[in-house]
Amino acid sequence: MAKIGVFVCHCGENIASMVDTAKLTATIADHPGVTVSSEYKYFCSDPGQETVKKAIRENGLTGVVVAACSPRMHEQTFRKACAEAGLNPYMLELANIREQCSWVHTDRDEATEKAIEITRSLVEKVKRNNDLKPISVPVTRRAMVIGGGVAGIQAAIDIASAGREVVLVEREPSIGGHMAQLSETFPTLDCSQCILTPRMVEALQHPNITMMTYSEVEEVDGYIGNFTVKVRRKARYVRMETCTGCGDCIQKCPVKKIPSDFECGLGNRTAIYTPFAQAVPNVPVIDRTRCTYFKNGKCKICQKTCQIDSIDFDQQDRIETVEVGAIVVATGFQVQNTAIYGEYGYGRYKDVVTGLHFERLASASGPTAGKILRPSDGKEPETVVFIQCAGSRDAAKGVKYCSKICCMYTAKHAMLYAHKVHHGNSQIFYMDIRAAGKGYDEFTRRAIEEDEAGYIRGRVSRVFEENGKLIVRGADTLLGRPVEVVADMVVLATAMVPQPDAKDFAKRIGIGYDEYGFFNEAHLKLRPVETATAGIYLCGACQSPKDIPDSVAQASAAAAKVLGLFSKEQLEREPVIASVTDATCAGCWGCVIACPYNAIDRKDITDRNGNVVKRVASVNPGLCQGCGTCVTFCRSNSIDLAGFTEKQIFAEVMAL
Amino acid sequence: MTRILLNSRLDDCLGAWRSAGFTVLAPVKRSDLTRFDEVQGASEMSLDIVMPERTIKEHFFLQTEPLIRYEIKKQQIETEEMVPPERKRIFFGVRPCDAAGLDIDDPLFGWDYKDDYWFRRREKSVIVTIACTSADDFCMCTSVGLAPDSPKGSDVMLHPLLDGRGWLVVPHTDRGKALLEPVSSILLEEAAEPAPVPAVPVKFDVNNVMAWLAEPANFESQLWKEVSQRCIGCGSCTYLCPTCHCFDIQDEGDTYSGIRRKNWDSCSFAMFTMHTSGHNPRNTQSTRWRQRIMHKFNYYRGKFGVNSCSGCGRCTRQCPVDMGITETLHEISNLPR
Amino acid sequence: MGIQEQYRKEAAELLSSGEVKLVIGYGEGSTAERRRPVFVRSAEYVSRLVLDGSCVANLSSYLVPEGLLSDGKKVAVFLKPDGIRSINILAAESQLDPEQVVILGFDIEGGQAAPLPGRKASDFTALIGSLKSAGLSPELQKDADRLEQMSASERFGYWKEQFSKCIKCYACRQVCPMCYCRRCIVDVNQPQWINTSSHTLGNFEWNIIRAFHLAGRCVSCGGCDRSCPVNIPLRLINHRMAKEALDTFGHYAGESAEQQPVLATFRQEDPETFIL
Amino acid sequence: MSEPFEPKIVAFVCTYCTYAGADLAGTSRMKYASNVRIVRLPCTGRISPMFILKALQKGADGVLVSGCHPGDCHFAQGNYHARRRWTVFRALLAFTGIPEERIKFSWISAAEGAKFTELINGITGQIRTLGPFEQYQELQKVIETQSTY
Repeated sequence: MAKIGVFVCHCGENIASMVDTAKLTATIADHPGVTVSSEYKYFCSDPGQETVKKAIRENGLTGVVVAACSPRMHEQTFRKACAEAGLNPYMLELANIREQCSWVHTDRDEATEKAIEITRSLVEKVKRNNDLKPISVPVTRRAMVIGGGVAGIQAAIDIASAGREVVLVEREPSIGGHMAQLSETFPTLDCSQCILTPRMVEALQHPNITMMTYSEVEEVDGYIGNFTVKVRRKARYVRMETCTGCGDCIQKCPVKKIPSDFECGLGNRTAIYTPFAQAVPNVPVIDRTRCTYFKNGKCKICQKTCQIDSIDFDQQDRIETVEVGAIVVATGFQVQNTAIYGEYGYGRYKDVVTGLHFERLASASGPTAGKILRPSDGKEPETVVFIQCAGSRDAAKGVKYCSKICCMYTAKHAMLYAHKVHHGNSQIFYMDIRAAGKGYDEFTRRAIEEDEAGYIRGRVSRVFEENGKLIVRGADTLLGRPVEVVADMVVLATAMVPQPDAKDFAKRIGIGYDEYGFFNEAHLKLRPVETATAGIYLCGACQSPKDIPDSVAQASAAAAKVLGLFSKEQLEREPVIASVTDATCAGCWGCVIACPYNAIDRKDITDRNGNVVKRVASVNPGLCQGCGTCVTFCRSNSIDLAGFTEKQIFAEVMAL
Repeated sequence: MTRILLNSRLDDCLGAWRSAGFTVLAPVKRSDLTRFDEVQGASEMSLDIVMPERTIKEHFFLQTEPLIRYEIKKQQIETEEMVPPERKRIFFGVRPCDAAGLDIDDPLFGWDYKDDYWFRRREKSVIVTIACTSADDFCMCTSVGLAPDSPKGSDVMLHPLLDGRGWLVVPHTDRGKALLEPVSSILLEEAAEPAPVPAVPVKFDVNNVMAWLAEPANFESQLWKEVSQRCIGCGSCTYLCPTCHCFDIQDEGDTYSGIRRKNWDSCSFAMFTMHTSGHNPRNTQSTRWRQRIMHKFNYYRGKFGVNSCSGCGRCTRQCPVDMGITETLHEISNLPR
Repeated sequence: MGIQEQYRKEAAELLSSGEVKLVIGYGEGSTAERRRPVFVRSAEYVSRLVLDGSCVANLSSYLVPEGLLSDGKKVAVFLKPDGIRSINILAAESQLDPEQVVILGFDIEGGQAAPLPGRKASDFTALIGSLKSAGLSPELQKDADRLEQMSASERFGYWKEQFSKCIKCYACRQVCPMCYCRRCIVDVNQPQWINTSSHTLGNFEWNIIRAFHLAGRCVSCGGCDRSCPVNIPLRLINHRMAKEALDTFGHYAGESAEQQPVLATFRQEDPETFIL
Repeated sequence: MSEPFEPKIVAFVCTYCTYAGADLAGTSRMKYASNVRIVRLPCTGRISPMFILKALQKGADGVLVSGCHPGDCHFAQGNYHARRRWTVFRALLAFTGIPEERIKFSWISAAEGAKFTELINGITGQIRTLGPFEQYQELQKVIETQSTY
């Protein structure tokens, strides 16, 4: 038999001036199942709470309704009071007779009547509340960082330095990501590798970081605190344990003319290779598709060269299973394929290159050892045209968004060019110059004022070759006339776009993505590094285009989130979650499809001999966030949501 | 000499009955459905049909009947019985099978406890049947010992005249005789020849059927599965049956008050025998169909001495999958023995 | 050879070769016009099968009861395009494995049964696609339009009258291939969302919620409408839901076995003109 | 002259946006008609069509269903799912003669106390003009009365 206590708060005059609390208290006292009905000036005060606790103890109350302010205000206060008096804290409801009654109405009789209805409807609800216990989820205090670019490295180091284990997964043979390809970085013109490689080495040597390079995440199972990740360790054909990174094998490899991805095709690599000299780990891999031995069964020169017998042609891909409690996704971006702009001649003219090509040309460790030499004939270009927004902010051909970094790196390119080719002439076609950031606008001004970069506001309509020169034809929209620049080289500031397999990857690990394939944060403003899937976090350009400072800041933020999660061995969660009635579930899986959190799985029901008799939906309490979308979908009414059960809501409505 | 009611005097007759305080119900077609409903005049009636889609049972044993009004108070639950008002009714143009159905159900509603809801209505109602002059492929009264003009359950039976002028009026009960008193001046006294009743072929030997059903071994016969294979488990045959009488008690209301109701229920439904535990003793459609047949032609007879079927054939006529009692009993009665 | 002979022969071959354990088809009914579902388990009985213009029922609902397909064996079933769409939905909703269903497809044209080539539900994808482009039934739309032209209050009156006839025999539910729930929402009594009593309110609730549950799933086979012993025009209300799914979400029930339920999915750009 | 008709309006709202918006109307001391009764749910995704039918059975003359704007759902997608259901259910109700003017849907964020206030006043006024939903309430009255014979 229900014994409900109702506590009507005056909130000073806030409620009592508009609601006849005496009438409310008396009316509710007469409601079936109400054992105590009392009023007081401030129930949230210490003596007020004591009154509630005393009433619970003395009357053995089975439920409490506090008719006062919004539950958003004092639900926690009174839950705590209930718990202290020995009543399950979830046997409490707040009847909001202040924000949604006394404060918004002007007629005392009407407000009183409404307060009575609100309160008794919640008395009926609370009669049907159930004892709930916070869900306790054990947390595996080990994180996985997917992606070994600057964001991933930063996140891994931050987590590891706080004393937690990190598994850093990178699909390339070396960590470093795009930043390792860059020459110097805006706005300080630090050498990119000079600031990155120490971090790469720190990650490699960190006792808490396990590095899995040349590896890819195949599958993520589980939920916050308890993920099981299957990682494909691709065969390197070189023994990581013994290889010293001496590089003899690379020197001797007879297949030398393979265009290097790292060099954007401007340089070559061998079949056994490291992507770049400062690779971490400094252990080569054999490119099976190009290796003579794998193609013809003969060669093995590398094996013969290796003095410590680290070449192993029999290696196979293997799947490693890792248990982690949190995942940071830092899978980065790619440069948009500029072939979509046929009119710019990319791919047709060797001297039309992307910004990333230019980075390699300007890099001291690049194919030209830092000299700006054009790809076609290796001559120093006299005039270079830079075209901004070659893909960004172009709904028709490219992408709608701004890639954010191009204004800055184009200014940097112009400066680097000016520093290296003193008589060089650079012309930049731009739509707007977006240089918001610490020291950024000053940087672009410097390019213009000190390094004499010519900025032409307008679009380029066409690039074509004439007499060995590239003719760039466009419009100067400030002067309102066509312009033509005769150039030796054209650099396209191409858009940053998601990795080619971003959507597949997102589906595989269970996070959302936008129309382009950038991963969705839980809330753009307030939860920018979390995903909708609890326990999976984001940083870097996989979430949206961003530069190094932003990527690193976001990485540290994601690391902080992970460390927050790891601060306790158990994760306590609100028990407002869904559960399935096995007996009536029809197994249509509509709930599985509808759930925004992938929190519903299929479960086998077996007989005593272990034979599967039916399959039903099953809610994973670690993943369920308690929205109730599944409950509403379920045609047979086989799912319910604790705290907002069908019985509770029915009673609440039927008492109105 | 016999008494005759002319078509042309029917409205006068109804008028006289209404002045005597009767409500007249007759088959009418409303919203694409033929059923018994209150009428003011003869023009509203549909008397030229084989039979209405719904039976008169529903006017005695309501599809949903309020029994008790309750109010939940702080200390107790207050209740008030909702007794149906006594209202004098004439059911005009009932088919003999439907009338017989009421007769068949009387002992059921009165054997251990007298169901007031049934008998208050029964006692105040007069059944005026019209003998059939046509039948369709589903009629089977002759198979259950009745006929297109059998008087079972009728207070007055009207026999259509061969010349189509009206009906021969034959009272069968005192209540029937009393009903004719206020209209005696409207009725003619003359000799007349009634139209012949239709030939309704006998579709099964009910004695054979009963004997087979009574044999305990046949309870587990394969036949039950075969004949019920296509049964979808709806309740249309039971709800349209003039003798099916199962019901369920439901409380319906909100937090403060409600009504306890008696609702039709059907042995065809899987839920009918579902236990709280989830166990269901009749967990296949064949066991439910068997129950229906056994109840009608074995158990009911054992208890009340009569089969619970009056041969209207609605179970087959309206079955979504063309099943019904006729086919099953035909199969049974034709089994080799 | 007429279609009936041809399909009897195919049924016989399927049974005698052991490819299927059962053929679900149509047989003679208790009157000349009626056809009834028949179950043939052996080639020697294929003469019971009838196929003509009166074979209108959607037999797919017989595939759903628990146990029939649990042995992994195949069942052949006579299906019109509406029934094939039902198979797709049942497959999409994991109620059966379409590989276990051998379709003896036919359609009714000009009152005659005509064969449809194909054996598996996926063989009929193009056909169903063309049905989708052809749109929903214009006849149903004409009937629905009559209702749409009424005022809300007249329409309420119309349905009140119609639903007042309902006796809650659940023939509509039982005959429907989409109503496979082991426990129907109307049988939930904690809480009793839908009044089980067959008073007009309870009938209103029942019929509305059933139509809602069929939104984007009903293939307009007409089974509920034909089965209703009190002649409630259920086709109209279900047609209205099919129209909503098609017009608003481009969803044509049963297009493929991979189709996702219209009410368990969404698009960010779904229209919302009615939301204040 | 009888008293002017005061409609009964039931609102089903999500706790994160519309309920918070209603709270904001309160803390801002905005004033609105007292006819509305709010049922708080975690998300619009939890709001079942059955709630609306039960509110009507209980004599509601109008129903409001409200939650977070698209893209703002605390549960990421709950309101998108809700929107589809509403679209379909609304069409169904309209087809069965339940006037669209009586069943309202809205997006009200936690910051839109003013919108909440305006909406409640607007709906209340509109339904006051429409009058009681007698047609539906009649169905309930019939249940409560004695059979006539």
